[in-house]
Amino acid sequence: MVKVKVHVTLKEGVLDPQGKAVEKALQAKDFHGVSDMRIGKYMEFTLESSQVERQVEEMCEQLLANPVIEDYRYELEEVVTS
Amino acid sequence: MVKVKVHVTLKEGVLDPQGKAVEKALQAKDFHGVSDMRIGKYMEFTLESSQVERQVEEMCEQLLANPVIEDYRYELEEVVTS
Amino acid sequence: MGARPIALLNSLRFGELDHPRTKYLLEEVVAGIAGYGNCVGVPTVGGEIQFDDCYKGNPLVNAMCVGLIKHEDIQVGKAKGIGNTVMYIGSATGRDGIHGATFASEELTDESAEDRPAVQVGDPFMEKLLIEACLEVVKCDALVGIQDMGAAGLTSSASEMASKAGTGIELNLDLVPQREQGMTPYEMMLSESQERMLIVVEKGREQEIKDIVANYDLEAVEVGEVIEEQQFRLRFKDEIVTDVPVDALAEDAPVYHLPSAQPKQSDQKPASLTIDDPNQILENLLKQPTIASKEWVYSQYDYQVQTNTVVQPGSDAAVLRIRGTNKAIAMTTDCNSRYLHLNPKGGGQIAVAEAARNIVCSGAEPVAITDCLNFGNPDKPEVYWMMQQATEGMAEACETLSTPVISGNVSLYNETNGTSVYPTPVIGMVGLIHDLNHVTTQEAKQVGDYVYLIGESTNEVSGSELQKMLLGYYDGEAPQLDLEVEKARQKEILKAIQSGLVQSAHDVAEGGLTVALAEKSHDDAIWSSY
Amino acid sequence: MRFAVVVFPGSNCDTDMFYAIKEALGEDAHYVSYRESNLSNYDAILLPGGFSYGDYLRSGSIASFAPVMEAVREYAELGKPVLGVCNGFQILLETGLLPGAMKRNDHLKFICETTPIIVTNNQTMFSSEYRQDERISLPIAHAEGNYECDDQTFDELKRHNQIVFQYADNPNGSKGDIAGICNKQGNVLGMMPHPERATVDLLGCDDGLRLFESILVNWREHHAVTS
Ligand SMILES: Nc1ncnc2c1ncn2[C@@H]1O[C@H](COP(=O)(O)OP(=O)(O)O)[C@@H](O)[C@H]1O
Repeated sequence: MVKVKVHVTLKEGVLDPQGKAVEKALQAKDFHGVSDMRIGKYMEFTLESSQVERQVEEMCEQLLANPVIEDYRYELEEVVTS
Repeated sequence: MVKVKVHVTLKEGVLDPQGKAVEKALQAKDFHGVSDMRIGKYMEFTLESSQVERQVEEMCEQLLANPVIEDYRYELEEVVTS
Repeated sequence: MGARPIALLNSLRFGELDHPRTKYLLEEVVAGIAGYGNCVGVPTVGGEIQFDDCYKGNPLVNAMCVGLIKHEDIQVGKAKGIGNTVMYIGSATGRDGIHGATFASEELTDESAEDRPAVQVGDPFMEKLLIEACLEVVKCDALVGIQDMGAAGLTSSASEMASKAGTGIELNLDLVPQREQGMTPYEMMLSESQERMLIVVEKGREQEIKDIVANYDLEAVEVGEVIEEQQFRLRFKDEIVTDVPVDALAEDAPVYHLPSAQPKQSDQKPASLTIDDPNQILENLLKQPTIASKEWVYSQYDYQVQTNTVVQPGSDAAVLRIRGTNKAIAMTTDCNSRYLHLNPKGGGQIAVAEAARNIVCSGAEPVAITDCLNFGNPDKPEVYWMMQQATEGMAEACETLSTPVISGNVSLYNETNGTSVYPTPVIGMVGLIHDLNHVTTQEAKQVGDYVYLIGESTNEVSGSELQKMLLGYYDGEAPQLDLEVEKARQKEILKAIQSGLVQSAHDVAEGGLTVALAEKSHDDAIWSSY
Repeated sequence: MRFAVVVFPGSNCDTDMFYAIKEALGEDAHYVSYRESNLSNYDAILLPGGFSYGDYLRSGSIASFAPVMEAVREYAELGKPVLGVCNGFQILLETGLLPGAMKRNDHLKFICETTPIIVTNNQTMFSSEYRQDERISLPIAHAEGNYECDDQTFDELKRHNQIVFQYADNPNGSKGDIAGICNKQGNVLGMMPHPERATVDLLGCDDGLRLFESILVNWREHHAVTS
């Protein structure tokens, strides 16, 4: 069993309205010096599979990310069951 | 200047309808063995500040995360400007 | 009940908008209402917002839902028929919202910010499935009773259903769907997890219900049965953990008679208002958040879904057609708590009368009201007195205007650090439009039409937006209301509308006549012709 | 003419679509479950608005997995009309039947209003009853209507006349003011505005009715030729 951590982010060049809005909100709250804010998704799950990497990639490509505007990357961590 | 990476996740025990729906969808699509799916947010930005850690924590507590239902954690990376 | 929800309204009270925290709260509350209401596919067609300092630490969010049902389909939440099966539908139970009901009934202090109970995260998608599934379940005659799990969760819903039927109920808590591990019976019974329903089904016909809800990707789970002894009995891991008389949890709840005392009146004469530049005053009045257009709010609500919305938000009352008939229903929420602050009884009457004026102006006959009584801490004799006065005033108005109070809600202890909100009994009223041709809006229709002001104008400015703007507080006597005159006038106006004489109608409320005229005439050509 | 209104878990404009066909257009409408795999009985497929699967993850993403979408894909390949409105448009994008993707509105808020729309291409089976460049009014109600695609895709959309509707007053930041696009063959249309909410005058606007009439007129013509 592995713990999978997936980051889904907007492709570079794709405008991120949410990131921009949060940046502005921070400024309005007197937090200065913030730039290039980008907001993406972070998913965590456990996976029981014989072909972990292939399955995670397929899951990302078919559902977890939208390849038209998003990139993904993932990390795997062995889960030690005691 | 530092690059800040923030992960905002739902607290344990707080319902994550989105995670549940995605888990179900994966099953329906014949991706098996997925459990405990939790979906959170991932934010990246650069910060120019004399008190990076304090500022990031305040930003998280006041805006980036909702402390009633969410936890946050962050990493900092020095940006080498060439 | 078995009714399809056809409209939502909400009544909001916030502190002054110049405070950044208030802005944030308003934005988030509106986004929350929009996020949920839009997703479940019920149009949010109306509501109102008032801003006053007293709500700063304790904003009010009241929601009203209007449903449509055929008389013969009405369901009641009763656990009838000994041996019948109790089933559970919807989200699994988690530790969320435990003590939510008690929390909602506590005074807030700065310290209590820390120990808010685990809040519920709403799952509007689940709610939408649950609505559709339940609307199909209620058509199945295997169903005996149905009730939502609201405040105090399983405890309230189960005991109320049994109490209403004169039966008892036994639940096996091991069977209750659970989201978290190791939940105790106490936690399960008090959890306020959202999107859950409890139903009673004829013994032996459970499968029919399971099949219906499975169609909506939901499960119906057997969790107990109706028993003859009027006991509320809970089993957990082969042990009986609770066995109390049902009525002790419902009907036999103690009735409180609290001490009541009229607050001291100030004997200072109200300050008089001086107006030097009426143009400027009007401009400033129109800019007050309580008076300005609320489009920023309602454009975030899907007010058109279900395609019945004939009059959209922005007029006095929203109007929805009833498909397949030539009729429509009008609905509105209203409560000017400033008048209640000055005079709880008179203000209570005015709240009902104003709601009725809104309904009448839209071409409808007022039919019934629901209410939400938002007050401070009733253990304080002054607050209790205000509740008594306000409800008395409302009751008188309802009797005179023939609008029964058919449901409602109560929210008490709305105090922060000792400051109470104004008495705010929000009225939700519905009215019937007998013919679609009678639908009337507030906007003037064409240049050249006559404008009539109906009623007497006196020098009553206490509790007005003008007083607040110029003085920063309210004092003096709330406006006088003669219920009999009110009733007669409303009847006459409705008659005029029904006979086709009226192009548009609007009631004079916050901001008085000038604001009412301004609101009638968004069209510049019409405005300049006044 | 037989219209199918596909119902996903969480659809909420399905009944509106149904009544638009049945009452305003006066044709035959049927609800079809997302579990359905055979659509051969229908002359047009309508994917209604709403929040399929709560719009979790991305709007339309989970619905694009539903069994019925395989059938919709095959149906579309036959050249028959498929219309996706609002969430239906988002599902068509996620399925890849139309190019591009939808982002959150640039102001991040849900927006419900009636807005002016330009008929950019009246040469499709969905828009032939409008005049070219006609300005009409249609209701919108969405939080994610900010259409996005890369420049190459955008050029292609323009080159093949695939932009059918544009906003006259862009309410959400959509690229090229895009309110609705079709595929190259012209038989799959996705649009954010809700024509089904604008089919009777009583509700304030009936400019959407001609869209359904276009489908009907073109179907009849096609049918007259083939039968
Ligand atoms: N202020 C009120 N005016 C009229 N009816 C009320 C009022 N408060 C509660 N009720 C009625 O009492 C019943 C129980 O209300 P409540 O305890 O708020 O139930 P729930 O929490 O299950 O909605 C309901 O029928 C409700 O309509």
